[in-house]
Amino acid sequence: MWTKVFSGFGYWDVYSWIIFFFIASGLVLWIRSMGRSDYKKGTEQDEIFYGANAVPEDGSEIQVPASSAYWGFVEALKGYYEKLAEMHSGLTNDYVGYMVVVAAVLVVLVLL
Amino acid sequence: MYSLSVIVRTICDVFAWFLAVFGVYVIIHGHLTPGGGFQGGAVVATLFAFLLVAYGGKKFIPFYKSSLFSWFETVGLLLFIGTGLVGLGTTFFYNFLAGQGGLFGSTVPIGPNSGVLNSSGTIALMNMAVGVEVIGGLSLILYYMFKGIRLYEESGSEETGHDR
Amino acid sequence: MNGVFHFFILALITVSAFFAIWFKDLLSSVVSLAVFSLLLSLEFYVLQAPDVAIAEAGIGAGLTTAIYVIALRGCKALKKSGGERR
Amino acid sequence: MKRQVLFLVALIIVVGTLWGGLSRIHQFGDPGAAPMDDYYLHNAQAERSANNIVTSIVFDYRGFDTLGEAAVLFTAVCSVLVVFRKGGHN
Amino acid sequence: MSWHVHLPALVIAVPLLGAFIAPVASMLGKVARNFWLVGVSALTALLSVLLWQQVLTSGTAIYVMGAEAFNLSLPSGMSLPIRIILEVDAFSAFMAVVGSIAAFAGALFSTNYMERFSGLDKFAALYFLLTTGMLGMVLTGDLFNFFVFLEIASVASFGLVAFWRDRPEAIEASFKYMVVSTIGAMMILIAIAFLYGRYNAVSMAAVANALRLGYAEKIALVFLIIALAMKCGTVPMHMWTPDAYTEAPAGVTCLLIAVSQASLYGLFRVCFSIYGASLGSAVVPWTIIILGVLSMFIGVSMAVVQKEIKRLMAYHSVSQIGYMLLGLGVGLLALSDPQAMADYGFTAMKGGIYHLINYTMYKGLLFLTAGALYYAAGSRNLNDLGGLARTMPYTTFMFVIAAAAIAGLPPFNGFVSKLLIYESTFAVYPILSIMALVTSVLTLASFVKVFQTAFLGPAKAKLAQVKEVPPGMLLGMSVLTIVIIGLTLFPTWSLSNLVEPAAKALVNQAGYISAVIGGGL
Amino acid sequence: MIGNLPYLVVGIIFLLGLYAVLFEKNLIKIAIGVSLIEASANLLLIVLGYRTGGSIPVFTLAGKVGKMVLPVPQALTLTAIVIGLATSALMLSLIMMLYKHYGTLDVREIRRLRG
Repeated sequence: MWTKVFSGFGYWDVYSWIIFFFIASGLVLWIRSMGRSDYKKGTEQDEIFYGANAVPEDGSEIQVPASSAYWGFVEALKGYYEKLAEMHSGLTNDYVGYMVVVAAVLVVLVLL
Repeated sequence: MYSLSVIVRTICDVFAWFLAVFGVYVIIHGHLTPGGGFQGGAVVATLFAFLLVAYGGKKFIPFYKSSLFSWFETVGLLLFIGTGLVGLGTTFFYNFLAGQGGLFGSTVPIGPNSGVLNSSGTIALMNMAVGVEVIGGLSLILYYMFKGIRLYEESGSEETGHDR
Repeated sequence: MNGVFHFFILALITVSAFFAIWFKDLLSSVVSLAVFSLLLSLEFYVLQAPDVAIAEAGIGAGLTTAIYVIALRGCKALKKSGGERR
Repeated sequence: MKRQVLFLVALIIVVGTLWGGLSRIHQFGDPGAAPMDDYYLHNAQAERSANNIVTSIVFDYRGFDTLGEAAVLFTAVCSVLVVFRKGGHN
Repeated sequence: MSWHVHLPALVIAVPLLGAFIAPVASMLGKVARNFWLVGVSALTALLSVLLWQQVLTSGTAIYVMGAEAFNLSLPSGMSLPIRIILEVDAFSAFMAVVGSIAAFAGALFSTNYMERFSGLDKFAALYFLLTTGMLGMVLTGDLFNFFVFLEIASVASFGLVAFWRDRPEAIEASFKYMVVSTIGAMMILIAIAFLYGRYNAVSMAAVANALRLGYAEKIALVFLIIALAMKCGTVPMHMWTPDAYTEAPAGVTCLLIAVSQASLYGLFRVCFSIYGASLGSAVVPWTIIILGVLSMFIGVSMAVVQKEIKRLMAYHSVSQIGYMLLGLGVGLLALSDPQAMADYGFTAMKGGIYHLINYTMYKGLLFLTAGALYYAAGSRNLNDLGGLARTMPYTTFMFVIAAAAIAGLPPFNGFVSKLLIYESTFAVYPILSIMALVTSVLTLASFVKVFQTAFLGPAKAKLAQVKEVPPGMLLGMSVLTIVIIGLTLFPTWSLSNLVEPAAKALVNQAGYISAVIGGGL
Repeated sequence: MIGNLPYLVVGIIFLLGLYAVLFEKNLIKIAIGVSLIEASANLLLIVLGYRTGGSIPVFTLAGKVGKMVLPVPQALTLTAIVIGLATSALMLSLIMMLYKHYGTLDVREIRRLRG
């Protein structure tokens, strides 16, 4: 009983989740074991297929760099990110200034 | 900074002693007259600033023993917190000496009076501890900031840390 | 009499604080700040706080000024006007 | 440039309301009833036998603050030493 | 009188003494210094756990500095305390436990991590001072003492952020943090002066007892909220956070997280215990909620596009602060309404406080793993990393656990606290809950990016020589991993023993006041 | 005669200090602004503790017991002054190091960390 968390709307139980997880992973392993068994290590079967070209030695030549990840996401929200980049200007004056602006807004709101 | 003229240096020599004596006076009489460990320590540290200005860095830096003053700092702090910890028999920072006779244990008459030097218990002790600490700390700040000016000329002391 | 003196000190404090910001020459600013600290310690004395007055005179006017001058010396800007890029 | 104007307006609002609050704390020179301070003024000399009440507050009644203050000074010394330390690898 | 009554003072005094002795201990050599660093941190953690246990069994602990008896707070005929009081209720003790565990893990990690630097005696002293400042902030019951400890923590963190002083960025980050933080501290001092001038008291309980909301009190409230919200890094005052967290050494960043939590503690102590029911209008709770939502969203959207690993994580910590502000802000909104409090407010507060401990643990662990990567691979840029899972299996394992916890994947502890926050805020305004969910998804997305680029993929030729990090660093990381797994496996235990007493203590303003003012001495 | 003038002076010094931090582009000027803000907080504490006609709270220098200024703000200010010195010293050290690394005191050129 002491594994359940009641949130007032429902509950969460770690152990039933973990049991469910093991059952599911058992199923997955079972399905996997039904695959082909004529795979052999060390033959050409486990070589990387690289569009019929020679596979590059250094990994950095075939990896997508981190700065390209989520390129579409950033491109779609370009206006938003430009605003954010402008806000993070790196000026010490601005860092203090935003604090003063928030203080001014809050002072006006609280005093009203 | 270059050293100033011989007149300034002579005047500084004389005034240095007055400043030192005044600082120590302020520290020791902290519980009787305005002042105390911080103020007295600051006055003595101002003396070092004077010496630095009058004699210039070339003469001041060899004269100043930085290890001695970092010991001053550590000893002052340990004496301070130690005095607090000794009171732990009752509570942390308990004034276990006041009014008990003996060291700093005299009582003073109530109301305006000229004061008794041997009174106030741990207050006087802590005043001295803090005074020693402040002398050490502030003069170390001055010394290291002054030496920091020369950091431009020195090279080969860069640390690359984790960057390859 | 005391009131006039007090008023005078307060006015001088404001003026010296203003000049500490206004001067373009950094050394003048720092000296103005030292004057400001000294006047502030006088004000503390007028307000019957000699303990704080001694501390402010020793720390604010003495040591802080020394540290500022050392920093200016360290930045090799002691004689140069630092505020021309305002 | 727009940002500067915004900051200036905010600065004026903050300092204006600050000044309004300052003048509403109490009249200058008239703190009214001050139970904590009067306790010190009346009893500190008898309890701790120090003539300077400020010192007896600094080192006894609020001695823990002073320990913190000494620690701040120690911290500043350490930090300055760290910034200007002699470099080189161990 | 057993020594247990001295625990609140000892928790602060032990690391402070450790700091004062650290330069002396360092003279004895490297082993002595490391032993001192780890030993004193472990002792502090042990003492704070003992303190927490004592508070749970025997109620709020009061410790009066320098009085004849530890609990003699009021001299005869006085209605307010005249000495500095340490007032440790369940929330403070909880914070002390969280912070000191993070400090212990960071100290273990730093023994190996820092060995490429000089000046380590000062490092040990500053590390202890930062710990002291954090513990003092959460344990004290005196406003001015809070300010002093805040300054100790701030000045120590300036020194530690600038520790690698040959890196221009480190000095720059430290300077920016310093300017912003010092002005915040001065705002706190001015607010304390306001409260002192009105009520002639600096003790939190005495001020709370006398407080009637007027013009001056409102100004003081605004100043306190702004300064403390800045110190814990909420948007739009968060600009110093990525700089400082990135440039500090990794072990220190783990502790800086705990320090920002101490500022959050101060914010909620001010809102709940000092102002409390007299807060009146809903402006302040809504301000906190809006700041929280802004922090969540802007923090995470900045994090998605970062390519430096520690900076990415620092933006995540901005976004995670938002969850706590949201949870506790909803609790503050429901404070004056018992029905709403029972319906959703208390659950939200439980979620916020549970998220606080979870956040400190997994964010500390994430920064430690980032430090381990930096130590081993010599770069923080994600573009330069790749394929490290083969050479650093333990680090990878711990990173995966921490990343899953921060993204709120079940069954990890982050999921439980986020669940509590979602469900309770959904009852107030569904839009808040939706924003929190979106934030969670984006968090997962950005950590998938980190995991994919740094750990998976083919190994790079440059990184062929990379080895697993030394055992001290692994130990430091595994401390936090064990805590995370413990919190994951026993959520009910931690909720009912750690979180609920803390939430109850935070709501109970009358109890906080009467522990000092009313009832028995 | 004086009225609430000291409060006004506190406000003005705070304004000047914050103005310097917000709009000055020189690092030393920013440090001066921070010092001014610290001074305004100290002055506020002392002003709050003043009692008209009160004497120094030190018995050695005479004075009547009932007519003394409040001692607590003085103790708090003493602490705040030393903290102010500590922060100024550290801030100026950082400025010196910044000048060493960047070769300028202009805050607009010290922004390698952004975005």
